[in-house]
Amino acid sequence: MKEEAVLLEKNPEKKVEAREAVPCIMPDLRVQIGSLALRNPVMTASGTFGYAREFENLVNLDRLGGIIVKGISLHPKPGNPPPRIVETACGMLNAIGLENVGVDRFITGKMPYLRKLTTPVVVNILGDSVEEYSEIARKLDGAEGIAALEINISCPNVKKGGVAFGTVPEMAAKVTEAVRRSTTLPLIVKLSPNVTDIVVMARAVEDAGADAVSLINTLIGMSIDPITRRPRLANVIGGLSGPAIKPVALRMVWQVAQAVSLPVIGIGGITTAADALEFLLAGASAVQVGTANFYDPSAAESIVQGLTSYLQEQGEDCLVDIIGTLKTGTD
Amino acid sequence: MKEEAVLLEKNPEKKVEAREAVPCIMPDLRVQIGSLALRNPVMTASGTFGYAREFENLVNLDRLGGIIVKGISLHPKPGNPPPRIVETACGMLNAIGLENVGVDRFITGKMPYLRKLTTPVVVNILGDSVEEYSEIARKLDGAEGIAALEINISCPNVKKGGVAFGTVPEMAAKVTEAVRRSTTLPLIVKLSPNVTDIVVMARAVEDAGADAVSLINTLIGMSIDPITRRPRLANVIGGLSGPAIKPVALRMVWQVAQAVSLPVIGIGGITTAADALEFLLAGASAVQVGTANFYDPSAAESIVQGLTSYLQEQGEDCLVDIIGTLKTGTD
Amino acid sequence: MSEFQQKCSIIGRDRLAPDVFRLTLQAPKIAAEAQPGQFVMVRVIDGLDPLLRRPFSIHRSCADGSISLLFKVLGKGTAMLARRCVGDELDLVGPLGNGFDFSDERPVCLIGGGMGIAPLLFLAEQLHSTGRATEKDHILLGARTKDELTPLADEFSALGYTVQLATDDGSIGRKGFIPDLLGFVLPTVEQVYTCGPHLMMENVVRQCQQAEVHCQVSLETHMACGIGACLGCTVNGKRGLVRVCQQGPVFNADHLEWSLV
Amino acid sequence: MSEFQQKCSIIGRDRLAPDVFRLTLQAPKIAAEAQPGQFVMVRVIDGLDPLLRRPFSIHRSCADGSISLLFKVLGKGTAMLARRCVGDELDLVGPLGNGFDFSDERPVCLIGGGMGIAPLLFLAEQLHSTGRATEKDHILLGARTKDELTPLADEFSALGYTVQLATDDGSIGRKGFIPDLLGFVLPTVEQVYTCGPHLMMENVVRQCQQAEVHCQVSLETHMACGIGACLGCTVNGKRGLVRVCQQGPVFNADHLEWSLV
Ligand SMILES: Cc1cc2nc3c(=O)[nH]c(=O)nc-3n(C[C@H](O)[C@H](O)[C@H](O)COP(=O)(O)OP(=O)(O)OC[C@H]3O[C@@H](n4cnc5c(N)ncnc54)[C@H](O)[C@@H]3O)c2cc1C
Ligand SMILES: Cc1cc2nc3c(=O)[nH]c(=O)nc-3n(C[C@H](O)[C@H](O)[C@H](O)COP(=O)(O)OP(=O)(O)OC[C@H]3O[C@@H](n4cnc5c(N)ncnc54)[C@H](O)[C@@H]3O)c2cc1C
Ligand SMILES: Cc1cc2nc3c(=O)[nH]c(=O)nc-3n(C[C@H](O)[C@H](O)[C@H](O)COP(=O)(O)O)c2cc1C
Ligand SMILES: Cc1cc2nc3c(=O)[nH]c(=O)nc-3n(C[C@H](O)[C@H](O)[C@H](O)COP(=O)(O)O)c2cc1C
Ligand code: FES
Ligand code: FES
Repeated sequence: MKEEAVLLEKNPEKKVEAREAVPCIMPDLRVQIGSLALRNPVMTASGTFGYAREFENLVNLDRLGGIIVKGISLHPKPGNPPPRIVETACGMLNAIGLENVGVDRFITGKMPYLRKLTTPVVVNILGDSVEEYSEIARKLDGAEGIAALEINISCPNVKKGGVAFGTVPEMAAKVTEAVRRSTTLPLIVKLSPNVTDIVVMARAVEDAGADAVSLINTLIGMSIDPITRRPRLANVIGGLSGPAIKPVALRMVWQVAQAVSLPVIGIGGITTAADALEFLLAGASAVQVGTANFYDPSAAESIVQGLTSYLQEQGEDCLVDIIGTLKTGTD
Repeated sequence: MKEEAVLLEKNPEKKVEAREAVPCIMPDLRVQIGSLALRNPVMTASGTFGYAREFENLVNLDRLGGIIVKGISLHPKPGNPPPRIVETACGMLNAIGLENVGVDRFITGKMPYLRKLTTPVVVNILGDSVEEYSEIARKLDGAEGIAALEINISCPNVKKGGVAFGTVPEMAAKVTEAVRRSTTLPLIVKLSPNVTDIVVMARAVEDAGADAVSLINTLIGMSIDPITRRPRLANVIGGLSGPAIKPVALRMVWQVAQAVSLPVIGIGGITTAADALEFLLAGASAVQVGTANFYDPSAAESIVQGLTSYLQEQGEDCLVDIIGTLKTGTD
Repeated sequence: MSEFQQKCSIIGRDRLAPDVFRLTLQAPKIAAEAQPGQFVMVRVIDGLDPLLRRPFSIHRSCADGSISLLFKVLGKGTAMLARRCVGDELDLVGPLGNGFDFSDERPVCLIGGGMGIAPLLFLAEQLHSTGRATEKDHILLGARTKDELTPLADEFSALGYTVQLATDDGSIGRKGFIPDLLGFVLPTVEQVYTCGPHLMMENVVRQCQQAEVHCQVSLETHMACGIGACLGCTVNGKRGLVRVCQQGPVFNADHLEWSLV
Repeated sequence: MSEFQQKCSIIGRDRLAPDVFRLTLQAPKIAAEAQPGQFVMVRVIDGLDPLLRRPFSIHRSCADGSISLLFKVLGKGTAMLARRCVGDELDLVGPLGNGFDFSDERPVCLIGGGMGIAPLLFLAEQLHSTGRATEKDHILLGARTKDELTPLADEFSALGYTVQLATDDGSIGRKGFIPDLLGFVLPTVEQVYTCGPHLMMENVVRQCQQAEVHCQVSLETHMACGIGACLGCTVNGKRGLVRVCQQGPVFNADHLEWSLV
């Protein structure tokens, strides 16, 4: 990406220095999310990458760090009526309403393709009740080729369940515990940003047995057409994503990374390697690319490339060495 | 603004129809915020319009609906060290740290100029304690030429006070009550969006005696420079404002307008008349233009003009008639 | 079929009407695969506002590796696109969608309104070049005024088609609504292809269904990804929601729940 | 002094080096008021990304109502500005800031590094045209390479000034750091004006303070409003924070807490 090139050129002296100091080895991008090993920290976010196959002609799927598929529920869901998306300033609102094929058809219809990839596949799950979450987890536990589960407790679009799980620490803990008991797969809990204190939520799911937290899901937003005097989404409200929300996401990731000992996965508006680096420096062990997949299908791959260049220019051999190295003091 | 023109052109048939039906009268833009009467609903937001004089060569100050001056504290405040601002995607972060001249110098130094304007002047106040809020309010109650007070309980930049007042309903209520007892001026309480449930906050200050609520203040965000590995703001975190936050602001205004019977003032990313209309249709009785004053000093005046055109095109005589007329049903 | 993300140089730019532009782009990979009815997703600017790509029908695809887009300035994306110059590069993803099915059933009638004409020229050219065009084919085109219509109408005529026109202001062809012309034509054709404003297509579909003539419609909805991943572009089909970008944009009219589209 | 918001047509565009551009704009109101050392805030694009205006020194102001800006492409704002063409309109606010005080104290030395040269040409022209220039005035200019420097150096020379150059790569003038040339010059001048990279200005200020020569520096900070309203552009002055956009950008070097600027 253009912006990236610019960023790395900003300090030309430094660049040259680093270039001279470093032998031309390929930096090691591997990261670890609990027991889940990734070849690089760049994953694709749930709901923005379909079931991966949609991107097969545009992205080398085997170069990604991980793929998180569209949220799966126990039964197929039709989702919300259209219109479901609207563009906003540097962002978009969506009210897809968690349309998905359901866990059974996911396993029979989508997993065979996904299994052939060398990239770890994480399944994002959602339910209307604690029991539903457990049941999906049990079904996926038995399925071959799944690297981890990501529990979506934060989707703002479904009236029943969704919001409460993600905003009440006790509820979040309950879901996490229940899913924990239903599977041996690594468990990532995905947090909602629509809370007063994200750290409280992160601690609650940490205590309840999560192996990692990912954040943020979308902020709740709205858009109105003044001519028709109607909401632009049939669902009235929707989830805001894209570069617009990056500053909020980064702040929350930084707060959570300082407060919990779990690995943190950063999500929100990531488009370039520079964006990804902000999250890694703030303490994220990996990142997810979401909305950017829509406007720049090459974003995730470019970020992997950009991280490599950055490490070379900064004279770092291993990506893990830069995680959480943000300097906030006056040193 | 360009975008505005485009918006109004989108439905050319409708436009022509309306034009033919409506005699060429000037629509009435007046709105009422409790006992505060405004000639139009377009105010300028605190901290983004200085003490108004900064804009005197660029804006016809007497065409605005209201002017809200930079937040005033009991004693002068130096604010945070630089850097204090950073641009983000369709937004900006600020960590000014509430630099201001203090209430006494405000009254002696800034009010004489402001008093000469025909536009109502609202003073935004902030304190580190309930007592401080009361004391500022008392001092301003005595000063001539102040139309209303806006209580800033939501600024995220000051460690002491700021955050807690704005996120805990009981604290917000306490401040509101205390200020209520210290002045007879109309009281607007400005809400923070960094909460799980904005409606609870609005109800708390309504019950405590507020005459209106304004929202939103900035979302807490952060930005990092990957080359230096430092936060881009000396204060590390700052407040996110601008078009990026508009969808969140609009959603909260809509939720609050449905829940309270107080007048609501909409703030967040408003740049064009179309933006202002979204808030008015969602139930705001007035709006505040913030960050847009920086990138387009003519924004507030253009919005007044754009509202007039919209009402003419829609065949409406009075702006108050469109407030809260959002259609969310399937009618 | 396969799609590509490609930076494409603008090699031609024409202004057909005050707010109607035609861009020609060097897009060899996309041109080689493109079928009539398919579209591309265009990033109109390097910055992040507007954020999303804009969908445009492939208006023409040439053997020299170029494709053309025909568009009207409606909002900020199209306004920015209109300001791009020859020599600029645009980032395109395409070709996307299913395209028209034109394997059999002749004679045909192509009905385009406004920018809905865009994909129909490609279709007409393809019918012509693959020897599927017949003398009994009809082309019905409608627009607001003459200047939006004339250069396009001439291009259809040059291929040998009978072209009938309608404009809102009567500045060329019949004054009025393009589907009004359909009554005379329908009994003579086997297949209708239509793209244009919703009201127009609705009317065309109704007439076709009454006359029991097959009708393919090309739909427009708001799209974020264009490749079936975001689920943002769905409309109501007879058997549940369908994704316009992937299962369309061309649909057999009978398969849509037309009242809810 | 008064400032204006004005849409200004680009009437000239030169590329002085691969990444250095000079734009000339028809800006009659701004040109009529402009003083050397003042700046304008430029909206580089109609969209909302980048959101904020970009500050640029007034590089030249002509009696025909035009002003010039000299800029280097550094980030996305300047990249977009570099792509604007003759005939395009830019939205400007200006003239802003205090400008240089050049009422007395001669001979003077102007020291510019990189794009810091921009306001100094306007100052040199003004000194010249108001009869304040002397034969003992000095101009010291530094940049990375020759191509960034030559056209500008010639323009100063054409006014009759003695110009000394330094480049990082030695491709013209002395190889090295521009303040290294100052030692010889300082004893002969009464007033130094400087604008350029922080390190350079810091060095110049130190030398001036030691030699007890007055020094005016023009600072750069990030700005949101440019008119004193946002309080975003403050730096540490000897007596507390100062706003660069309004109390500056030109400061008496002695009034700044230099270590904290
Ligand atoms: C498959 C397909 C093919 C198309 N082919 C053409 C074509 O050949 N020529 C042409 O002029 N137009 C075509 N359109 C419509 C074109 O995409 C819109 O006019 C354009 O996106 C408007 O963008 P804007 O930024 O100017 O408008 P804005 O109103 O500012 O756009 C705001 C948002 O709404 C979306 N949007 C607005 N209008 C439409 C619309 N009618 N359809 C879909 N999305 C819309 C935009 O993509 C964007 O996300 C096609 C649309 C689709 C779905
Ligand atoms: C009073 C003043 C006069 C200036 N005069 C000139 C001039 O004549 N010629 C010239 O080339 N440059 C000048 N600059 C610097 C110029 O404003 C920046 O190079 C430009 O804003 C960079 O924008 P960008 O989008 O390309 O960079 P980005 O790095 O993408 O910008 C990101 C943000 O940082 C700000 N920024 C980045 N670098 C600077 C900087 N050095 N100073 C202030 N803000 C910065 C931008 O305004 C923006 O808000 C001046 C700055 C100031 C304050
Ligand atoms: C169209 C769309 C659909 C989404 N669906 C899901 C989902 O099914 N489950 C989930 O946990 N998050 C979902 N998300 C949220 C994203 O995974 C991500 O958390 C969010 O968009 C913020 O990241 P971004 O700004 O990079 O897009 C969806 C987002 C979008 C835009
Ligand atoms: C530089 C800056 C300073 C601000 N200072 C104050 C302040 O002193 N008091 C206050 O209540 N809000 C302050 N705000 C918040 C704005 O008034 C407004 O609520 C917020 O910016 C959202 O509106 P916008 O998106 O239109 O800018 C400030 C905002 C900015 C950008
Ligand atoms: S546009 Fe994304 S699924 Fe169709
Ligand atoms: S830039 Fe806003 S006060 Fe200086």
